[in-house]
Amino acid sequence: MNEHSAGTSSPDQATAPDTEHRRELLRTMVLIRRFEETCAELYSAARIRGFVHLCVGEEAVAAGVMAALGPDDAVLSTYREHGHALARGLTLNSLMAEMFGKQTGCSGGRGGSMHLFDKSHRFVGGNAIVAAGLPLAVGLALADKLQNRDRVTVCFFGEGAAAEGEFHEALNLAALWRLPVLFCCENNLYAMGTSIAKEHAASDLALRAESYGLSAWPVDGMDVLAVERSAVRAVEAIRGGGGPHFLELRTFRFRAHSMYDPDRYREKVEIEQWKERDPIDALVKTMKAAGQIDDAGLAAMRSEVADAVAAAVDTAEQAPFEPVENLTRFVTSEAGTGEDRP
Amino acid sequence: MNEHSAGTSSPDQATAPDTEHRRELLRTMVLIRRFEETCAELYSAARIRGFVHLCVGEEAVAAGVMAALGPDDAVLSTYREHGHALARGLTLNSLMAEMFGKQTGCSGGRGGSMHLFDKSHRFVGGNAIVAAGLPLAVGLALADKLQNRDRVTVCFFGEGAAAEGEFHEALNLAALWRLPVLFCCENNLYAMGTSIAKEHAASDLALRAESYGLSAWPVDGMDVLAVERSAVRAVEAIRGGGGPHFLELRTFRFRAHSMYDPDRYREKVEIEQWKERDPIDALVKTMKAAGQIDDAGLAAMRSEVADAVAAAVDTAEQAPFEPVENLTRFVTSEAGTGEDRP
Amino acid sequence: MNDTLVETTYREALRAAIRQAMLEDERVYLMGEDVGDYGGCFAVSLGLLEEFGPERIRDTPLSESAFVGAGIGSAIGGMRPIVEIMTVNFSLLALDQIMNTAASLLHMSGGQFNVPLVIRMTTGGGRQLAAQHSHSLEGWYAHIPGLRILAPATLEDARGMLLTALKDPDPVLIFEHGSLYNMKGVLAADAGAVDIDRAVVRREGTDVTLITYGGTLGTTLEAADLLAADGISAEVIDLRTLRPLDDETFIGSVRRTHRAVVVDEGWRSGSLSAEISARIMEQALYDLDAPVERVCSAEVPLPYPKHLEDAALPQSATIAEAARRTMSPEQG
Amino acid sequence: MNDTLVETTYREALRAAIRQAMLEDERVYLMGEDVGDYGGCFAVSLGLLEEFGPERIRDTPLSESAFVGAGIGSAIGGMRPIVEIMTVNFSLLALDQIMNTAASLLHMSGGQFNVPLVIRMTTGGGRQLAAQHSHSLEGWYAHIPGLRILAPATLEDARGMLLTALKDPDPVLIFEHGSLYNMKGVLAADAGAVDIDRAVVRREGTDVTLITYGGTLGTTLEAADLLAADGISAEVIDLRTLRPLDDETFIGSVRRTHRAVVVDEGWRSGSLSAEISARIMEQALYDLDAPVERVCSAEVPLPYPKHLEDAALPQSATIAEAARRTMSPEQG
Ligand SMILES: Cc1ncc(C[n+]2csc(CCOP(=O)(O)OP(=O)(O)O)c2C)c(N)n1
Ligand SMILES: Cc1ncc(C[n+]2csc(CCOP(=O)(O)OP(=O)(O)O)c2C)c(N)n1
Ligand SMILES: [Mg+2]
Ligand SMILES: [Mg+2]
Repeated sequence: MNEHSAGTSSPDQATAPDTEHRRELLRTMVLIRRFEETCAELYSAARIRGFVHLCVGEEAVAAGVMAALGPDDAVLSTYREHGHALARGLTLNSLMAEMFGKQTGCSGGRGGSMHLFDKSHRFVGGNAIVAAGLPLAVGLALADKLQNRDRVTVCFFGEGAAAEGEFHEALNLAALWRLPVLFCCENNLYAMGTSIAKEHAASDLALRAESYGLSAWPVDGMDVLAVERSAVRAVEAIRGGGGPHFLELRTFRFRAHSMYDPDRYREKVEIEQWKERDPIDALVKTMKAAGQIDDAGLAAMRSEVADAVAAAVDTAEQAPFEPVENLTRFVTSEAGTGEDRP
Repeated sequence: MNEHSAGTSSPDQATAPDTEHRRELLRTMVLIRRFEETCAELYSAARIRGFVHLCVGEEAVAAGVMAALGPDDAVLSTYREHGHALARGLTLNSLMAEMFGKQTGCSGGRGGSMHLFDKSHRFVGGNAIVAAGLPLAVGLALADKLQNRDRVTVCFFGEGAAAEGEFHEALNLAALWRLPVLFCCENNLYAMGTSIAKEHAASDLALRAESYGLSAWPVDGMDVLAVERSAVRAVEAIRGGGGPHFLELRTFRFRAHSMYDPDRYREKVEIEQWKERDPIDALVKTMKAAGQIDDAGLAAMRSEVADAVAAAVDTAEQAPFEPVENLTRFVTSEAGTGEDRP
Repeated sequence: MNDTLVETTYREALRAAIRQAMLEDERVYLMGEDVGDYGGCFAVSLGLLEEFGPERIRDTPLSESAFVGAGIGSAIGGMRPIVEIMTVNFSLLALDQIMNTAASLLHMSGGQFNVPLVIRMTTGGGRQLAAQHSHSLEGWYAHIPGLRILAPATLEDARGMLLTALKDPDPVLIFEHGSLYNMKGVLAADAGAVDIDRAVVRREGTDVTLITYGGTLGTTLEAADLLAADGISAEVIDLRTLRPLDDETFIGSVRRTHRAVVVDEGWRSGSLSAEISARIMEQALYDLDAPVERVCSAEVPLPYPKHLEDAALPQSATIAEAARRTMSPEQG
Repeated sequence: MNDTLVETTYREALRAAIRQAMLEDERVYLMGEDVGDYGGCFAVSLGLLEEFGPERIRDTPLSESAFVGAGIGSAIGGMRPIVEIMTVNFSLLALDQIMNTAASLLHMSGGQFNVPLVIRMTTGGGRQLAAQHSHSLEGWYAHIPGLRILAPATLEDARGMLLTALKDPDPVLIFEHGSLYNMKGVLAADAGAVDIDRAVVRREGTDVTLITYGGTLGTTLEAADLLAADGISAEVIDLRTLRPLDDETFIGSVRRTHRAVVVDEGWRSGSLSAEISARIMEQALYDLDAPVERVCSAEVPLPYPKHLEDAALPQSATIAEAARRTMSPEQG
């Protein structure tokens, strides 16, 4: 794994800093943060419901990995997928409308926070069954291989998911069949209230993944540039026929598991220490040092994003609900959707 | 793993060869072989039915591991469990009667070949769901730990089972909770018709097991003395608080997967080569060299065993069937069995 | 018996039952995801880790199949496990262990290995949790021989069913409807174990029998109020135990009222309501003045928005309507 | 249409269907344990590896959940997978993927991701395979919205259902009864795709309707012969598609005969037979001259010995008896 250790190297080793690109990464993270903080407010105000899981603190993972993908690649995520969806380019309006359960939502309102889908972005969704996305990713990659398509399928999941049997079965299949899958394990050290030490007897997840014959390495998930570098390297290797890869993205959620969670199981100090490594602040620091942004520019970006999110909320609130008569639509395909029997 | 490599060392390194003990190991293997060859004949004659899986060629694993256990230890097996049951000491009559589905069978006739059980020997059964026994073993060991009982639970399964999610989940639990389980993986290179190379991306199973934090090593499964030595060492380590252990027992089934299987997927030469390592012949050779048995003694043993098996067949045939009125017995417990609600 | 009453909730009643069981029997322990440090995903076990420690309030990794299997193994090994599965949808990951092992072991072994295991899980919709957290599969589980299926719908049953289940020599599944955890009410200070064999009449009536269980008991009682306002006297039966079914109680009631509506939050086709209707057909056909009606969930993976979820689930108005239909059936 | 007939078996008909589908559509592939080198655990795919190679006749490791999930993923990715699960009991390991993903994805995604997946598996008893290889869960699967459930009981359906299922945009589960693989018969040389929406009348009759599917069709036809000998004319209906159910066909028949017996190899409580009985209750109560009878499997994990297994499964004599009871019901 050593040749990969650059994956955890510090930002200033980044090659040819590109101001525009870094501003995009920054904006993506700022947008995710603002979107989710707005969701938290809306949830507290009971304007959105269900289970809502925020990725505040983990934005660098979403922004960095998506920057390495092309439009034909596929992405599978979890119930903690707002960040992945925004970074993948799903529209703010379609996502906010989905939080409100509106017809204009990315899943027509039927999914809600845990089930964001968008076929046009090959975003194969949130998934509220832990680890269930891994076999789907294997299948999407198999379909690409069987159809000789040069595509990569990226699958996000947490370190807790790695304890599920499907993790084992899916990694074995992907490695056995050398499928173009990038497994992105977001190791935020907790699975709800269960710490990684209580979840895994052997908690070096990159090492675990390597034991299946995948190329795997750990990445500083708080450093968006490091994440992007590793993702680019992995995706290139996969496209080059290098088989499935696995990134252990070391990160932390600053907020509770879900809006239900009183967060009793973590020491405040642990959270505070991680907050000092806020991925947004970190990139801002790097960009300031490189003269790529200043306070005014940052303030402008934040207010532009705030306005966009606020506008999305208004639009979502005004959007129509699916008529009740349509309740049983999409249980099976309708003429026109999918492929029909003659 | 190197300090364990004695586990694959040659018999002559065996410490203090004990004639009586070796004769017992030999008789156990001869008995298993004869029992199963009789089952094959009975099956072909349609006198026993269902799925029947023979372990001919793998007798050293059953005989060697069981020799390391005490009466309070528990054993879980698979659908290929005749050898484990006989080596564990279940009576020949109760096993043969079970093959015939008779009331006097070890499972009262309801189980058949794939479901041999005997509470008095803590033989927690055959199991016809691949890998399903591993979590049960974890639970039995947990019960011993919670009740401060100095017992070991041994769980047999094949290399194919190691691809199932339950293998992953169960090894993690056992290692995480440091439970007294001995995992015995019978690596006979095939899972039905699927070779290990098509089953596992990384096929060094002892190494896979070690990656969970278990002590694990490979063993020559055709050498009953090597198997016993490794089992003894592992069981001692477990009793000493060393946590779960894993043995990869390298063996081969000389016959097809089941009586249904035409065995199209293996080269005859591969089978022939393994037959040259017949575990019974190997032990006989060692014992002859050590003057512990001669042809006359061997012939006597074989005929004594043949008579015992033949007698068990007669007894089984004469035994009664469970009356049809009892069909729905044992779906739930009856007063007396188990513990009852007041 | 002491008749002082205490204010409590369904959640607290469940917790009190777990606590009592653990105090009374050293073999009892609770195992599942986040039952310890987190306090239980629905806070049922909150505080028990501090009282009983991590060996008996055992957090597990995300491995439904393995920890359910381990629960079975430990039950065979002499323990009395309470295994918690967070939500019924996740129990599908453990269904092999539940059906192929827990429910079958006693029979396969010719009566040698019974499995005194209790599995608790949350079931049901109504909280906008969408298609992977909202289903009602308890009636579906009731198809499996070898299992006992319980659906506590009241504080008494939340407090008492677990204690009796833990004395059962065979596997018992307890389904806790997610919308009941916050249900408040009063309970006898000395409330304890309850019968888990019989259905009970929760409201007496003479015109029509409303048969239900679990999360829809409240809705069905509301429907009975609506009907009373129209002068229709509805008897409400809480099945309580979904397997084995207590035919006597609901058949007896139908014999008196000559009409029945089965209310079941499961998807209609192949739900428990079908079994109830079929048993009425078999045992009381000639007592019927109208076809047995069924009010079930729409056959759709539950959608997220409230208006669609409400439309998918049994509501008091639709139950009352069905009951009215039985009062004036159009002869086929 | 060409009316030359060929001798074949149920197994060969299935194989011919897979082969035709693979020849006609490059997106079709077969995946499962031992479908390749071994030739299929029941020899259905024997020879196909040699013809189509290991990419399209894909052996999988023992990982039911992952290869079913991979089948779903590849269907979304544009392939038309046929996933084989050896035996229905093992499908429980993949049930999470089947219910929580395959059956729900289209709805959760608001109609964006349909899952054109076909899963084939062996079901049923009668071969002395005991409690972990013998169950009949197809009726239980029929509870799940979003799935189509097929039970081919004839050579025509073994030959034709798969082809139509592969054209379905949504997940289809095909249950092949293990005792049918060796069934011999003749089939039109040009037999091909068949309808998968309707039940069919396999034998016409006027006195009583026998409703069944899959492995018990033969037994039920035998029962009809027994009844004919007593002068009772039984109509035999093969449901064919267990979800969605074709009410029209069996309700129409019951309206004519006024009597019905449902024969279902599933465990009685909560079996598909209950749903059929409930639908007759709802749609044809006033046409009935007797309670609908059900002949199902005993509620026991199937035991190994033949005499006990036979006693547990529906037999022609018990079916005929049930039919006779409907001819002279004791008014309750
Ligand atoms: C199969 C399954 N089991 C349990 C749950 C409940 N649950 C939802 S998220 C979660 C924790 C997952 O932790 P991890 O994989 O580390 O992801 P994270 O939430 O930390 O991003 C649990 C237990 C579930 N949704 N699915
Ligand atoms: C969950 C499950 N899947 C598939 C099967 C069918 N099956 C029975 S044995 C077997 C092969 C198992 O191979 P292995 O674990 O290596 O054990 P071996 O038979 O070689 O001793 C298979 C696929 C099963 N019984 N259970
Ligand atoms: Mg985590
Ligand atoms: Mg093997």
